[in-house]
Amino acid sequence: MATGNKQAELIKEISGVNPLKCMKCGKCSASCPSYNEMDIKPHQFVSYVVNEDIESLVNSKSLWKCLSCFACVERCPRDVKPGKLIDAARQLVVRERGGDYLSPNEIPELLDPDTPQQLLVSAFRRYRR
Amino acid sequence: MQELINRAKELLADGTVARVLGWKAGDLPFNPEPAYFEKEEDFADFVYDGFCGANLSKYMIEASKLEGKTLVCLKPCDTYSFRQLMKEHRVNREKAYIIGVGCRGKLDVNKIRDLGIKGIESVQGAEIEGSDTLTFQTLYGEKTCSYADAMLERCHVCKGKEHMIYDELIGESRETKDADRFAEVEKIEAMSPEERFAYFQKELSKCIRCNACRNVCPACSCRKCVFDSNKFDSAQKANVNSFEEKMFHIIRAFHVAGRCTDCGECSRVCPQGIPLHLFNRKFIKDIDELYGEYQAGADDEERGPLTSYTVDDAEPGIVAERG
Amino acid sequence: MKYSYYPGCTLKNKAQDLDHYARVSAQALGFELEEISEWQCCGGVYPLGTDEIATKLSSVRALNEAKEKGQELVTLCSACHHVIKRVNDDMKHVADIRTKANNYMQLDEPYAGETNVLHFLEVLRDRVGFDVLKEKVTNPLTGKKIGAYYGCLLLRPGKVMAFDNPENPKIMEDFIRAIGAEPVIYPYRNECCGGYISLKDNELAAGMCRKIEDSAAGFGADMLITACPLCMYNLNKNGNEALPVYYFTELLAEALGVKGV
Amino acid sequence: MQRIGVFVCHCGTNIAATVDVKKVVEMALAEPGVVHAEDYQYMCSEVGQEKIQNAIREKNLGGVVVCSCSPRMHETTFRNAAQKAGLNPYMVEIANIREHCSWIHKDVKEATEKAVILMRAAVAKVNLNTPLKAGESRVTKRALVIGGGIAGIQTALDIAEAGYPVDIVEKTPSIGGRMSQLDKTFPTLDCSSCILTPKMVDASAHPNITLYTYSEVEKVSGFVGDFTVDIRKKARSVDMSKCTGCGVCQEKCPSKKIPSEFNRGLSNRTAIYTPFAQAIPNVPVIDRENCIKFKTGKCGVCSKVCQAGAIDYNQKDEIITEKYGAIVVATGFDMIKLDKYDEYAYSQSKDVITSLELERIMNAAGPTSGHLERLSDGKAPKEIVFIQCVGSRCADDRGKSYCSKICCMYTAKHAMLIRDKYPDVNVTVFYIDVRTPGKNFDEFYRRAVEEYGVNYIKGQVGKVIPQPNGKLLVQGADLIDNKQILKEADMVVLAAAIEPNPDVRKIATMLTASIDTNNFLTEAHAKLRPVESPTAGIFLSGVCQGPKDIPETVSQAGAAAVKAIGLLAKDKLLTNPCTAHSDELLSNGCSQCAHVCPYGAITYEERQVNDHGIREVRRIAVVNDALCQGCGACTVTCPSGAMDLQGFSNRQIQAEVDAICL
Amino acid sequence: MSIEAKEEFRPKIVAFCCNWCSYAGADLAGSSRLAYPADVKIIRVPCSCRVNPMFILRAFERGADGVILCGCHPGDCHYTSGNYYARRRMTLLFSMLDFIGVENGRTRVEWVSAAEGVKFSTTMREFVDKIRSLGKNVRLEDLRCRN
Repeated sequence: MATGNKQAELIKEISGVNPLKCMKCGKCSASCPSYNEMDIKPHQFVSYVVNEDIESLVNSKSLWKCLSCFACVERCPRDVKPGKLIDAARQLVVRERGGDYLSPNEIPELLDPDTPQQLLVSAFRRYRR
Repeated sequence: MQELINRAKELLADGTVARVLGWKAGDLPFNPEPAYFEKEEDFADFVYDGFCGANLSKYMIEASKLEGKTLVCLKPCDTYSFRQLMKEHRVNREKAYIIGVGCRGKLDVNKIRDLGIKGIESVQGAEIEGSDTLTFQTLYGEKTCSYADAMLERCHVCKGKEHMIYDELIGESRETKDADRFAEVEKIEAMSPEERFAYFQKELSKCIRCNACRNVCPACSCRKCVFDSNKFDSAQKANVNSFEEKMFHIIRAFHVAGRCTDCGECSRVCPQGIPLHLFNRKFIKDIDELYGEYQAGADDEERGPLTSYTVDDAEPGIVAERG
Repeated sequence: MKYSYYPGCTLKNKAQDLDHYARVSAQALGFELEEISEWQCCGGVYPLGTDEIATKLSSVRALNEAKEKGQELVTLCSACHHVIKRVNDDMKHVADIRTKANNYMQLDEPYAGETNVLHFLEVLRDRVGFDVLKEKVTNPLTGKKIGAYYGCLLLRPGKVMAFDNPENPKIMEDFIRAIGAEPVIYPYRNECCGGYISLKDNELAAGMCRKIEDSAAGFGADMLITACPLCMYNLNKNGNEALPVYYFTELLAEALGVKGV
Repeated sequence: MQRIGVFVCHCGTNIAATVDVKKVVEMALAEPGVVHAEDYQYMCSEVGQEKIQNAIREKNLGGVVVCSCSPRMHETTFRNAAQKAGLNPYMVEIANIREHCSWIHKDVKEATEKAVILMRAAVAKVNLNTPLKAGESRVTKRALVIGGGIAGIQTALDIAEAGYPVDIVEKTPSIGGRMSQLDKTFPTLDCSSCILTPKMVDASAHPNITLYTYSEVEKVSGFVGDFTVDIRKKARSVDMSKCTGCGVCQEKCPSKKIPSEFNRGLSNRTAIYTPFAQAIPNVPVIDRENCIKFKTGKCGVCSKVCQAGAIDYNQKDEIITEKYGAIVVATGFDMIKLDKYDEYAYSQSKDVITSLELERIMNAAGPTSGHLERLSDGKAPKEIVFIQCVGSRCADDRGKSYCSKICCMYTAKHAMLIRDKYPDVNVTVFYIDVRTPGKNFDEFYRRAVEEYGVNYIKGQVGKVIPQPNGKLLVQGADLIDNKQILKEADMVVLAAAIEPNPDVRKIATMLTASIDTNNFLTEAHAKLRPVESPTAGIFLSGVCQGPKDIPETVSQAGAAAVKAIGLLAKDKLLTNPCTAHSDELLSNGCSQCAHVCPYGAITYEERQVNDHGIREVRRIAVVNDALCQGCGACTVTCPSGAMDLQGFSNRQIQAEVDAICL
Repeated sequence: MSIEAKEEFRPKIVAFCCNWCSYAGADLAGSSRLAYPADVKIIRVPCSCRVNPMFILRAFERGADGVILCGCHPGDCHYTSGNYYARRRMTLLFSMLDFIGVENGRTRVEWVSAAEGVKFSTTMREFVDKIRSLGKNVRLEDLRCRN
């Protein structure tokens, strides 16, 4: 519990989000293009942070399914910005040793001749320390 | 000068004016003083030269109460004060016949002394149409300096050679501005708070509360100064090293803020040489920066910056933000 | 008129077209793109964490160079634009980031968001003017029905990007009109194509691309334009082949008659 | 020096638990001038007040300090008590040792020290108090109601019934307001015009009511009991005394393509028009901006066809100046603009409409004659989606922070009416919360669900996606099933937030009535004075004060009327004696104070003065006590200190400063 | 060196509050039990525009360590425009005090509405903290007034 609390505080700090502003309207989940791929839904990110269940959050698939498209950020009527929370949780994972979601070894097989540089660069930045 | 005297005599003679307000020679060659001239023979003492720094506009408050018109000689910068006083209904335009006199900068005897010229017996070149060099006969022999080097600080930051109000103009005026008006203020602003405090502590502890600044200031024209009345518990002065002088000078500057034309008379008359104009100029600088440039006495718009506002004025917190 | 120009890594490589057509078009329109001298990759993704500093420095470098030259900074790639614009906003408004970044950078004069960041489309709209552009078009693409694909990065977050109405943008449509073609407005034009996850999650990305392209085609588009190499890649790789995707600069160059230059 | 009595209240344990009241009494007795000090459980009680009165009489007190709760609570109580014992009420000062001391501090020593200082400051002030006498001002027995919607109409009717003349100023050509645009009203489903029209007729027929339609308030001066108001009666271009309301002019008018305000732009009107059939007065106006005659000089059809000769192209705006004792603001509301909510495709699709537009569509007199149809193709919808909270309850800068309060109920009403009339139409409501406090309100909502089968989904909509086939794909969340829903609809109805009429800011400024960040007028006290503005003589009726439904609006309209009547029933009012005063010997006559006076209360006169033997005529500032509200702006502008504020004089405030800094 | 003997610095702080908004906000802070240090003593004035620079300097002269002025938010003045004048006056006065070397944290203006009990309390806590960090006012005090 204590670590949950510490991690929740960390997520709030990194993201700059106050999850208590959420009024649970679900507009984030209504907007999310990756909704169906996610195990924890965007509107739930907020309550996981409030309830300090960061363990589940950092182990969720959703971390890697978020597109960083900011639709939830743009449309949130309460200025909560769930997308920022999930990004902070992702940071929490990749900043820990061994938390990388992408290993350089798997890159070659993911590439094709047209892969733009920015996709690799951003993938490294999103998925690795 | 002769043209001025002739015209004054003429207006006196034909009854247009009942008296003339100008300067008469003092006991030394560099200290003429304001005076009334009512008869032709009075003009023997009339003088108008580089040492006639005194701003005559404030005298017009009392002169406005006298019978008949008063002819007043106003330099370009004095006319700002006159116009400001008009706005405040303190002088009566109808009672004034304004001759806008030419000016090529006024002289500061302290600066001359600082140039090492002491024991002055006579001066050449201070005349209104004089040369660019001043020549002094002193106890220690003849000395010279350039006119510009001997000018009052205020003339180096002159507001311009235009008269803001006049009935007629006599004499040429010259542009003397060669310095930034706010440079001194900026220099102090750049100091650390400790340095600023020490600076003003040193300067203001010299104050003897002689009230010369207050008496000469055309904006300080209250019938009774708040520091002399019982409306506030503020009418005391003790000669100690304390906040007292600062309070007086801050409040004085605050009361004239937005109304002060920056005529510089306060500093000119201070017997202790305190740069009192810095207070006024700091307010002017802030007003210009925060509320738009404003020159008191330059217009007939009735509202000054402290009696108007805009809804999106800066917040007082800006003082701390600017650092 | 001279602008500082930040091409970004992809434009030097897989998206050379995007860059090339922009340069020749700029020349035709009478402005110059002066490449930032030692630009570094922006990272491709804006680091959201409020404590991220190092990842923002390459943007700050580019921004500062433009500031020193007294020029506006122009970008083309949506991702670069997004990252640089947002970092600039941080430098302007977030004191903590500003202080830390400046401490790292050790500049002569601290950078505080002074540079104005413009997307190439904004240059066309706000500096050149679509009216003027229209006059300079020698080869109008009459009859072409073009769907503008904005994607997410140019528009959101609306307050920071200040590019256009994030839910109902029109800058690309106005652009399409200016080059003589007919814009096709379709609702998915500001929805994400899933580009960032296309590396590891083709399926998901493909679903999104199809939604976008079906919607555009449904409303009658016969091609799409984009400003983003990542969208281009993703739509080409994972989308419907029947609907070609072009960089907007390519069509611009074509309309200005400088495509072959 | 005054003979001062200090009275320290325990306020039960509210004060006494944290402040050592005995110590405060003890310290008070040590203050110069204090000849009496005591403490009591509840100073505001009858016994407490008697203690003060007894001490005033027995000790011949010249000043009283009560250490108690906030002066905003009981200053008047104690002043009245002192007055009954023969002391001028303005010789009483309050030291606020509850709200500003005992309630915020825990440590007894600390709180007691502070209470002593606050007591000292009050004693120091009272020492310099002077007896003040409230002046009297007359009350003009006429009321002004700004806004002719249901709120304004009800207020005016109630005031008129009490026997006072009342004027309604309405800026549109007819009274009736928003309610006249509604089709049915919840929770009883009465026809809106059926219940509103009789009231409109009553208002126009009442001998005590004067209607100024197509008119606006232009200028307000004066103060409670004695306002002077300029009303601009805009040129109607139709002579109201001649017009018979036959309507021929509207039939013949060739300029027919002007979006009808009444139908929210869903249908067109002519340039000469009455907004709706039941308009009162039933006299059209010429919309000069769109009239061909006014634009080109040619036409004049209406004039030619008017049998009564009522058309007058040369009519000019008229300014009517009238005096009023009380003013009621009833300026109502509008829906917010939806330009910041393009994700709902309002501007992209004709079939995305607001609830108020739906009201017009459902109304028999509306653009579709009451048939529910899609505005894009006129087809009957089969699937309708309602989206709640569009722009309400927002913490961003797109919408409003408040709940608009009426949407949940009207949406239930719409859903029910549609299901009732068109049983084959499916209705889905996306909601965040369903808020139905009110008599028979929740029952009403439950009926929509249980009897009419309306599908309520908890979750907001993220995007409305127009489809090539003309349908609208609604992408929303179902938070109960934890699903993202894609629903194909024929029509989408947005419950847009309501906001105060934008004109209200201008009116509030004229009235010096305060207004909150959302442009709602502020009430004097949220709980105890909800229909009064903090500015005396200004009352609030309807949504201009906060979101309300019709029953609430009508109740508040009645309440505002009662407050106005209470004022009009008085012959004289006591004025605030804490006004500015100019010392004629110190006044410079420089006009600076007049520049900052918001009430125009300072004028100048040439006056003969005797300044210590100097007799002269001087320009002196003079304060009109009746106009001065006592803000004190002039006192700081005045460099000489000639302007001072009674009750808050320079020396009084300085004495407080000194006592605190001691 | 004793760490015990040093008495905690208790600043003297004068808060001028306008009757309509800020005084009511202070009342609301009280009725909501939102604590702030007892060092703050409130003087009620009808409007922020009633506060004369003389009062502020007077307070400093008499040994106040900080002076704060609270009024209605711009646009919400009970007297419509009083706080706008106060805003200009205080901006200029504070700038002057800063100019003569007084720590600018000793003066502050804050707009507090009648509904902002929380803001009143936080503002006062912040202000007291600031003054505590600045320590005793020695630059403005009139030594004769020291007791």
